[in-house]
This record gives sequence, structure tokens and C-alpha cells, in this order.
Amino acid sequence: MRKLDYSGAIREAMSQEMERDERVFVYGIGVPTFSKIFGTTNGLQEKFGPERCFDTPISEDAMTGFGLGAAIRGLRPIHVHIRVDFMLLATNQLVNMVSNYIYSTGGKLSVPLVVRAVIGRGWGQGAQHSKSLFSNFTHIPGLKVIAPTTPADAKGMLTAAIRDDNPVICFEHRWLYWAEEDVPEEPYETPLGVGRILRPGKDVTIVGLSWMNVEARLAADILARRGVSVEIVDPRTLVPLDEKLIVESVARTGRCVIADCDWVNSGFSAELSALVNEKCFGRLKTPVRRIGFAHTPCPTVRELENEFYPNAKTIVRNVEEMLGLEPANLDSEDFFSHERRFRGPF
Amino acid sequence: MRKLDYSGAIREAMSQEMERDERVFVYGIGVPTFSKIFGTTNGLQEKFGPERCFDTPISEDAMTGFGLGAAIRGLRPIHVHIRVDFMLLATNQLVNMVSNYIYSTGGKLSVPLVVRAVIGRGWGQGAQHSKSLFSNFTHIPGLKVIAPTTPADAKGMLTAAIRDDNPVICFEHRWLYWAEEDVPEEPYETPLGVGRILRPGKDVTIVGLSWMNVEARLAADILARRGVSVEIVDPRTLVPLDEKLIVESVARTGRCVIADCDWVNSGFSAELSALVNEKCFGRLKTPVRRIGFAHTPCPTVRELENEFYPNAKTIVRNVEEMLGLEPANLDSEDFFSHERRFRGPF
Amino acid sequence: MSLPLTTVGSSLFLDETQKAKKYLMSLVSEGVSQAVSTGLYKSLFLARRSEEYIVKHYPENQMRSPMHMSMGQEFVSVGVCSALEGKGDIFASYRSHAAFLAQTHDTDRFFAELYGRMSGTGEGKGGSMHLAAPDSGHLLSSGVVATQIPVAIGAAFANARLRTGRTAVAFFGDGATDAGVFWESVNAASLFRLPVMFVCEDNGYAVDTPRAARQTFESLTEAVRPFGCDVYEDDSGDVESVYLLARRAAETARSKRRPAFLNIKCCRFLEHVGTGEDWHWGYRDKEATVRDWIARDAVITQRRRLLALGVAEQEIVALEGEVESIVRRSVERAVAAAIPGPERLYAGVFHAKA
Amino acid sequence: MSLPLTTVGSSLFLDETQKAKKYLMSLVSEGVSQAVSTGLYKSLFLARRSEEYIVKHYPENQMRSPMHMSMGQEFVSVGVCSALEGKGDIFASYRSHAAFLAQTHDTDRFFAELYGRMSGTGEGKGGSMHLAAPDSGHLLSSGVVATQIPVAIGAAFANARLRTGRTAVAFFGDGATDAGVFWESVNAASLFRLPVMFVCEDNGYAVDTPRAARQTFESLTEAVRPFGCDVYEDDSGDVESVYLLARRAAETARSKRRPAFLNIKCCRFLEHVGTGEDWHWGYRDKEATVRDWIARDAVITQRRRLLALGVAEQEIVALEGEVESIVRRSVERAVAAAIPGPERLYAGVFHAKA
Ligand SMILES: Cc1ncc(C[n+]2csc(CCOP(=O)(O)OP(=O)(O)O)c2C)c(N)n1
Ligand SMILES: Cc1ncc(C[n+]2csc(CCOP(=O)(O)OP(=O)(O)O)c2C)c(N)n1
Ligand SMILES: [Mg+2]
Ligand SMILES: [Mg+2]
Repeated sequence: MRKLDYSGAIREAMSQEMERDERVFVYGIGVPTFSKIFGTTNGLQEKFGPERCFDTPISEDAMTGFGLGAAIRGLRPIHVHIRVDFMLLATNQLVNMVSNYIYSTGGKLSVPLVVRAVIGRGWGQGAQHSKSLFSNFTHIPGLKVIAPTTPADAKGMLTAAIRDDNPVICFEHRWLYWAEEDVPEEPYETPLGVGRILRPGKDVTIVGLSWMNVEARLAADILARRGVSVEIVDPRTLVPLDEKLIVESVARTGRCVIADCDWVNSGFSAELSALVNEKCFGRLKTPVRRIGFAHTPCPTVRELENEFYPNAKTIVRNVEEMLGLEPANLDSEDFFSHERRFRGPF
Repeated sequence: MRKLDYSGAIREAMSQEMERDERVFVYGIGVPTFSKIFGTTNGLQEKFGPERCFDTPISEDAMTGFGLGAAIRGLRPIHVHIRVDFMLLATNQLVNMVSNYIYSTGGKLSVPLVVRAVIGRGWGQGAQHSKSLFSNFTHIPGLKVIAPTTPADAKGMLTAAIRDDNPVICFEHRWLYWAEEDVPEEPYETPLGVGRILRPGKDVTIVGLSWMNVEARLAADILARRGVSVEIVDPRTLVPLDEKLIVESVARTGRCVIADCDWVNSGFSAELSALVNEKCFGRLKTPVRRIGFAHTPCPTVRELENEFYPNAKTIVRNVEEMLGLEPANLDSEDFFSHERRFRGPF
Repeated sequence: MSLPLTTVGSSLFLDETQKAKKYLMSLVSEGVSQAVSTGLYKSLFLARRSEEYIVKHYPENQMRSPMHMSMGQEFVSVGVCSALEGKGDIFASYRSHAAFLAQTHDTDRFFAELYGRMSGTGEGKGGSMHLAAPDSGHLLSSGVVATQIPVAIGAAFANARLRTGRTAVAFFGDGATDAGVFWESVNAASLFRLPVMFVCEDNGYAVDTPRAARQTFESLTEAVRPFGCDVYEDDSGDVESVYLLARRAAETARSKRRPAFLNIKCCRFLEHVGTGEDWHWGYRDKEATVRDWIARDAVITQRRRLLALGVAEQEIVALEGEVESIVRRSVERAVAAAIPGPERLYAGVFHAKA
Repeated sequence: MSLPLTTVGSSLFLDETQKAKKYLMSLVSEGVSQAVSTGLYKSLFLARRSEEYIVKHYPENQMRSPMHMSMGQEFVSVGVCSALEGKGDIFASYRSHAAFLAQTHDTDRFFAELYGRMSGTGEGKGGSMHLAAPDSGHLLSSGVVATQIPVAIGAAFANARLRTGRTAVAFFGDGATDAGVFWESVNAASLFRLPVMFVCEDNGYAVDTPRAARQTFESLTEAVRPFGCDVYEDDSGDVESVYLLARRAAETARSKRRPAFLNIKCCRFLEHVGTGEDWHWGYRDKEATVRDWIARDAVITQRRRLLALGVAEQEIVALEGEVESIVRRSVERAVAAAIPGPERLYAGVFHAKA
């Protein structure tokens, strides 16, 4: 197997599905232009022509309805937003139209629409370029929601999403685009609705969402050095959720930290916490903890960004507190390797 | 004191604030026209003229930005949406602009904007006219969110919202407009962020949101007859939340049902459940339960609507289960008085 | 069952057959075959009678959902859908009864949906505002103003790509042209060279807010023109005029691969939502509305035209009787049909592969 | 510090003083006083020099946030803000450096914000895309395309109601006119009779997508006209031309209580975001861009005009030196200023009554 980065995995999933099925196409603001959505659309227009890979006016609302219309009349659109923040202009179409079209036609129809939304911390992105908003979409019945963490999952889950006959929103954290691992070359589906244990452990379960699984791994390494065994569960699909995997893990460890890259209040971490508390009642050794953004709009200045965003250190400190451990000296750890790696302008 | 219904209470709050402060105005689609937003804008245009009470084009996006602009330049707008579903067109302005204007100007400015959104079951309203979406807004830092249940609270809280220098979203359940009680005539503020115990009890706490408090009261009456003492806590303000009141109540009763008129998954009920579980860890006798809409788009046909919407019966059954009681015979109860009262077309 | 509205309209030509004939013939610029004229009348009558049955049965409180009646405006969708001869893909607003029936002629599924029955278009889950029979080219109706418009351009794109030969049509009210998404859609359709038809059912009001309180265009049609559409306007109130216009527009759109915008003036006879009249609201003048529109009711006009064309009255009566019994039977079937059981609530949130 | 871009532009007139003078004078239709001409140059130079300092210091990675440079387009906001003589209420996009400086002349708070300092406009929380100095009439800049436009009409409404005598101005790119909310805003402003100015900084691209790949208008300006605005177009690339146009537009808007739409052609010299050039992207032709725009750089043009008007070169040099030292000192102050401490994170989510 060869190594592929997350961005390449996304591109390969789209490219292979476009090859396999003429009805698949990809579009959105800037999709075929120079920056290629972090490289994820590289070469697609060259390969499939401007009818199947194209740019649009800055009209997110109309272009979302466009995707719905194309989907219900036989095509399989992939609509890309270079920031979930801009997808807010599509809220009406996604929530009032896309989510309930199948249901209000009695379940007879299909809406094979994929919406890719880039999320994640950049570099002084500020309040309008940094949101995640998982829960605003997981809250809406009729939408599937995925957030793959690894390149292999990204390829398999996006492939499954493209083949799915229902609307799927795919959240991609921009820092993940660089992650590399072995990814099979042939097309494959990683089924939606099935979570994954990224790291087995026995003292505490970390349920990580998207990027926070990367932070969780770092935290787990640090904690392992002092003998704490961390299990990391990546739900991967937020809707439909693999409840069993999460609940069984927490039932085993008796402790749960939910690490989200979104606001905590009314976030998807609240849903996970509620779920775990309901299903593991009496089996928890300590209260479930939620980790996420500070409950403020995202500040631009780096020093406040570092306070705003949770990271491996936040996780370590929380686990230490749950286990009643003294805080370790973490001075020699590097918690900001990605922050440093990313450097403007965009 | 004289009796006033909820609709009249809302109108009186607006009218008195418009009298008190020239800068207050109210606008939105259909605001001054015949149906007067369930009567809540009756007489305002006649009294204050078309400059302070006016209709708009069907342009929710622009008209929300309009409100923000008016607010930051010295006026105090009240923007009304006859359905929260239509407010989805304003999501971009509310989430990307209104919520973070104060923060990204370093907290120096004020945004005295009130957005009123009507929610609630009607009469075969279907998927596009029936949402609540509390959590989609409580998730966003920088927005205050209120949902008064009683006429007196409606008047006092809306008055406080109008006087508040921050954006406030006010959710009004349409079935509440008929509720009547003693409401003081003079203007008064019911402070935001302070919850209320609607009924003291000791066996179980029901945290009710908006309309569900009405159902909770009915359920409490039924349960009282078999000796179960129910405490009903109405947070009233969802952001900022009166956590203490809720936590103390649940700590006392050891049992908690959260009754929401919204979807459960990633709903505000998840936030409340997470909170209660964190703060009452070890003091809960049974798992927290969440009650809300079925996780489907809202169906139109009455028979499925009755399955979709939770009501007093749902609450009674949940409390019975929590207490290990046999289900009571409820055949003689009337759970659908409002459904019957409401009769089309709108 | 007899209809007050229909009676008002019919009075116009009652004693002036010659004048009426001349007037009727002058309404259209080109001829259409008698078969088409008859077909148009049948469609109009089907829509009208169906809604008259709604008016009749609504108070029984068995169709328990808001109804936005097409009555008075049927000629728009009947003209357009007929012009496309079944090859239209229709996207409509909540005011979609006429569009649905003009496109599908399927009163069975229509009434079953209004009554909330398993046999309805959406097994009762959709209701009046969410009618869809994609197998018959009625793709959706939607209750949020203007939301259907961009969906139509996506369908037009798919139709072009898949060479289905179908023409996507968005029907919407004048109020929908307040919304930004309308302008975005027109621009995108033009940019992508999509032969989609934007049909504005311009009844002059959004609920009770008149156009002048919402827009400042001297002419909406002229405002749309620079967006790269071929634009058309019609204030004939006549189904054949609309039919011919729509045919021409559709042909031009297909051959030039350009969207068409049709602004068709019309009048909603009943209240915005519900089955009653609304004169007591006071936002429009009854006398003027009756004179300009209700008295020129397109259904009656078309009936008169058939007579003028030499169709025997008995033939028309027979056709009406046939339609009437179809409608009556559909209502009866709907009333008798199965109501979805509680187990249907969770069914169909997601598509189940067949 | 010397600027390659500026040098390119200056070559145009170097050896042809007479011709240049005639050309410069022909650019404007009415005269403006020499004081105004000088003021305009000063504003232009302030914006240009400030951005040149950004270009210089950006690689130090202390301004850690995306920058959308105004360079080349400054004459638009300088012309408009100057025409309003401080009585403008400015709403801008993320490409707002020039608009901010033209309106406020406040390089201290500007650089402090870019550096993320407590003394910035938003104590570093806003950054380049969220500049706001409401006390100086710069109300906001916003990073989501077109979002600032409706906010401006709300401010115009407040200004009218409160009789502040201020004129709200929305600056936005041509890309923003793809968005429905632009058309909604123009319609609403016209409907509410608001004397707001919609100023399109029409650089022909949204990132690297040219207008023709996004819109089908023959003329954007003509497309806006039916919405009830007075419309103006300018492709002079000249600050005085824009200044005069904006004055006229503002006067007309106020007296007729109608919005004005100004479509000002311009050219972004640098890449969409960031401080470099972007010829390697290949979406625009370097030679044509230099010929049509960079060689006619409005900053150089205005400097030449001052000379042509008889202003002594030393006077200009003195003015430039003055501006330069203001900018330099602002940068130094910003660098030295306090960074917000972690306790500031939770401060200011809500307004705290003073
Ligand atoms: C986005 C949105 N805003 C508001 C409403 C409330 N509403 C329902 S119908 C209507 C009027 C629409 O008028 P028009 O488009 O002319 O259609 P008509 O009813 O006249 O057929 C309004 C404002 C809505 N359904 N959707
Ligand atoms: C709603 C929205 N969609 C997409 C983007 C991404 N984006 C940032 S700038 C830009 C181009 C805008 O072009 P234009 O309005 O012409 O302004 P210019 O950058 O040329 O000044 C785009 C598409 C955005 N910021 N907001
Ligand atoms: Mg209308
Ligand atoms: Mg541009």
C-alpha cells in the first residue's frame, strides 16, 4: 500500500467515484480554481471536464437548492464549502428542504447529495472562518453527518457517502489534510454509522471528534508514560451514531472525556454526554467531562486563540483531574506543532 | 391586576417600550398587516406610525442585517418571524454577524436587537412550519436566548430583552398566546438569566421548556393524584442559563426529566442533561430522561403528529417508569385540548 | 354543487354571445387545435372542481392542514404544464394544487394526501404544502417562499446532463421575487445555460402585502431581463394565451439554452390561506377585483370559448360530469383510505433501497 | 522603503510632463480645490504606505492572520470617504484596509489590531477582517462576502430616523453582487427610501474567478438600475473622478432619498489574500494588468497631478515624509503594545454597561 494524505484521500474518493459513476459531479465556489480546496479537487476538472467539476457564483443558497434538484433528478452532486461558516447561507435549503424531502414524499425518493464543509483552526481566522457547528446539523433529522479523522477513513467514508442515497454532510478539519497513512488504492466503502476504536485502553475513554482525535492520541501518549491507559473512540459518523461502541467502551473504563472541536454548550459533546450518562448510569466512576471551544466567538489574536482552542494539554489535565493525579510537568511537550506549521495567509 | 393573555402581554411589552423609548421599533414580514402575528402587533402601527412598525419584503437575510445596522447605529429594533423556520434564512447574519459583533469590537459596542421567533405545533403544519431549533442558537456564543412560558414572564422578559444591549432571540410557542393570567399593567423587567420554579415538589424535577411547561403542569396534576410530587423548573432563559436553580432542584429530588418541544438529538435537552449529570453526579437516583420530538421531520397528518409530539402523557409515563410505578389508566384524561382548540387554516 | 365564484364569472358573457366570441378569439395570437382547447378546459375544470370539493369538505375538519388555494390562478399552471405535454418537471410553492393537478391529473393521490392517507403522495406526511409525484413530473411543492426555485435549476441541470428531454419549471408567487435566492437562481441558470422556466404567478400580493409595499421595480419583468433570461409577460388572464406563450418560451429556452422568465398576472380569488373569501381584510377592493378578474374567470372564459368554437354544450357538460365524478370518487376513496399507523412515524426518514 | 509597484506606475509619465498634465486634467470633469487634491493624495499615500509596511513586516509572522490587501484599489474608498468629509458610516468587506484608513486615518489602532494588541480596534480579537472604529464612522468590516451590505441599510435607516446627517456606505467587491442579499438590500433600501451608497469595488474577480464565470449581465450597473437606485459607473482609475462622482451621488441620494449604486472599476495589485503577487496563478495576464492598471496607479497619478497643479515637489516629499513617519511610529507602537492576557478571552462576549 502506498501512503496518501487526507487531502489526497478525499480527492481519490471523488475521482474514483466520478470514474465509476457518470452521475457524480463536484461543484462549489473555487472548486476548480487555483487553490483547489486544499488540494482536494486537484486535477478533477482536467480529468472530468467542466460539466462535472465546476465553480459557481457566490450564491450558496441557490447552489444548495441546485444540488438538491440535481440529486432528485438523477445525479449525485458533491457540493463543497471552503468554510462551514459560508454554508450557513445554505441553512434554509439544508434544514427546510434537503433534510425532509425524502420523508415528506413518504420515503420513496432518494437525495444522493454530499455536502463537504471545511472546518478547523487556521491562523488568526477569527469569528467568521473558524466554526464547526456539528450539532446544528446533527440536530436535524434526515441529514447524515460524518467527520472522518484518518486518511483511510476519509476515503472510505466519503466513498460511502457518495454512494449513499441520502444527504450526507462531511466535515473535514483543515489540519487533517496533512495527515498521511497507508490508504488502499482501490475504491472501498467504510460504512457510515460504524465507529472505531483508535486506541484501546482501560482507564478512561476519550470520545474524540475529528481533529480532537489527533490531540487525544498525543494526550494518550503523554498519559501512557505515567501509566494511564487511554481508550480513544472515534465515532466517525455523528448521525447515525454508533452508540453501542461508545457506551461499551465507557462501561468498561468507567470514565469518559468527550473531546470536541466545537463549542461545548449545546454542542454534539452535550449529546454524547447525555447519551453516555443515560446508558452508563451507575457505571461511571467520575462525571463525564466535555472539552471544546471556549464559549466565546473565536478571537483572532494568537494568544487568545491558544486559550480558545482545546488541545492535548487540555485533555491531559482533565484526565489527571478525573483520576485524582497531580498535574504532570508538561513543559517539554510540544502542543503547538500544527499551529506553527500553519502559516498564512489563508 | 387584570388578566392578560400571552399575546397581549407581548404586545403590551412592545407598546410600553416603544412609548418609553423612541428608538424602539418593530418590523418583519406581516408585522402590521391583517393577521398581526397572532395579535402581538395589534394597534402598534396605528399608535406609533409606519416608521416604527412596518412590513418588509420577503428578504429575511437582508432584513436581519438591517436590524443589526440599525442597532449599532442607535436604534433598538425588534425583528419578528412568524415561524422560526423562516428565520433560517437569517442564520448567516445571526451567527456570522450579530453574535460576534460585540466581541470582535473588543466588547465596546452594543447590539440591542431583539428577534422574536414563533414556534410550535399548529395544525398539520408539516416539516417546514413546526421547528423550534433552540439549540442551534444556544450553541452560538454572543446570542441570548429566551423562551418565556407564562404571560407575566412574556411581558417582563421581553421588556428586559428590549432594554438589553445584546442580541436576544425570543422564542414564543403559538399555543401559549392563548394562556391568560394576571399581568401587571405597569412596565417591568423580569431579569434574563433567572429561572423559575413553576411548581414545587420533591420526587422528581421536570425541567420544562416553553410549551412543555404547560404539559408538565397537567402531568404533575395527574401524578399528584397518585401521590407523586413533581417539581417543575422553567429555565425561561436558555442563555445565560440559571444553572444553579436547575441543579439544586435535581439535587433535592434526585430525579430529572427534561421536557423539550424540540428534537432530542443534539437539542437543548442534551445540554441540560449533560449539565445535570455533571453537576449532580452521584446524587441521581435514576438516569436523566429527555423528552422531545420524535427524531423525524414533522409529519403533517394528525395521527402521526400525535406520535411525533410529546405531551403530558409522555411525561407521566416517563415519571412512572422512573419511579417504578405501574402505568396508570389515563383514559379519562384529555391530552389534546389544544390540538382540538386549534383549527386551521394557519 | 355549484360555485358562487364560477357564477360571478359566467355572468360576463351571458347575454352577449357574439361579443364574447370575438373577445375570446382575440385573446390568443395564434390558433390552437380544438382538442387542445378542450384539453385545457378539462384541466382547468379538474383543478377548479377539486378545489371546490376542498372548499366543501374542509369544514369537516378531516383535511387538517393549512390550504393555500389556487382558485382563480389555475390557468397559469394549466397553461404551462399543458404546453409542456407531460415533459415538464414541476417545482411549486405551497399554492400548488393547480400545478399538481395540471401536471399529474392524479386526483386520487392528491386527495389522499390532503386527507392524510397512506395512499397519498407522501403517505400523509407531506400534506398540501409538500405534494410530490416525481413519477408524473411533479417534483415538489414547498412551504418556504422561493425555496423551490433553485431546486428547479438543479433539475434542469440534471435533465440537460442526462438528456431526458424534460423541462424544469419553477412556479412561484410575486412575493418570491423579493427573495435573494430568486435572483441568484436566475443568474445561475443563465450562467449555466439551463433551459429552465421561471414562472411567476403574479397575483400582486404576498399575503395581504401588495407589491408596491415590497418592491420598487417599475416592471419586474424588465428587472429580470438583464440577468440573461428571455422574458415574457402576460396579463390576459387567459389559459390559451399562457399556453401559447409557454410553448414559445419553452421552445426558445431549449433551442437557445437560456432560461425563460414568465410573469403571468393573475388573481387569487380566495384568502391567502384557507378556503374562504377575504374581502373583510380590506387590503383589496372587492369591486375592482371582481371586475378585473373574477368576472373574467379563466375557467368560464375557456368554457365560453369552447362554445364559441362550436363544441356542443352537451359535450362540455359530459366532460364536466366525467371530471366531477373522478373528483368525487377520489374524495370518497381518500376518505375511505387507510390512515398511516403509528409505526409509519419513523419510516422513510432515510431512503430505503428497494 | 521603496515599492516595486509604485515604481512601475511612475514610469508612465516620467518623460512626458505636458502630456501627463493634460491627461490628468482631463480625468476629472469638474475642478476640485488644490487642498482637496492634496488631501486625497495624502489619504492615498497613507493607505499605500500602511500596506507597504504590512508587506514588509508580514513575513516576520507577527501579524498572524489572513490579510486581504487593498493595494491598487485605495482610490475607491479614499475617493468616497473623502467626498463624505467624515460624515460617512462605513461598512466594508475583509478587503478593508484602505476603507478603514481613508475613513479614520487611525494608523495606531489599525496596526495594533493587525498585530493583535490590546490597543487595537477590537483588542486583537477582530483582526484584519473585523476592523471597526464606530467612533470614527468605520462601523465594521466582515469576512463573509456581502454580509456587510444589509447592515449598511440598517444604519442608513437609523441615521435617517435619528437625523444624524451621516451617510451609510457599503463597500463590497463585484463577487458580492453574486449574492442574493445584495439584491435584497438594494430593493429594501430603495423601498425604504434610504440614502445609502452601495459602492462596488469592481476588480473583476472573486478570488481568481472572473466575472464572466459568475454572472451574465452585460452591465452590472444596468442590472441594478431597475431596483430603484441611481446608478453610476466609473472606470477612470482616478481618485478625483471617484471623489466627484461620490459627492454627486451622495448629494442626489440625500436630496432624493434614494440609494446610489456606484460601480467603480479597479484592480487588485496583489494576490487575493496575502501580501505577494499572483501572476503565477495564471488567471490574469500580467502584461495587460500592468498596462491597464498598474501603470496607471492612482497613487502615482495623483502625485503627478499635484505636480501638474503646481504643488512643489518638496512639499509633496514633506507630506510623504510626515505620513511615512506616522505609519512607522504606529507600527512601532503596535509592536511594543500589550498583548491581551488570557483573562481577556471571556471579556466582551456581551456588552458591559459602562
Ligand atoms: C421565507 C418565508 N418567509 C415568509 C413566509 C410566510 N409566507 C407564506 S406565503 C407568503 C406570501 C408569499 O407571496 P407570493 O410569493 O406572492 O405567493 P402567493 O401566496 O401570492 O401565491 C409569506 C410571506 C414563508 N412561507 N417563507
Ligand atoms: C459567503 C461567502 N462565500 C465564500 C467566501 C470565500 N471568499 C472569500 S473572498 C471571495 C471573493 C469575493 O470577491 P469580491 O466580492 O469580488 O471581492 P474582492 O476579493 O475581489 O475584493 C470568496 C469567494 C466568503 N468569504 N463568503
Ligand atoms: Mg403573490
Ligand atoms: Mg472582486
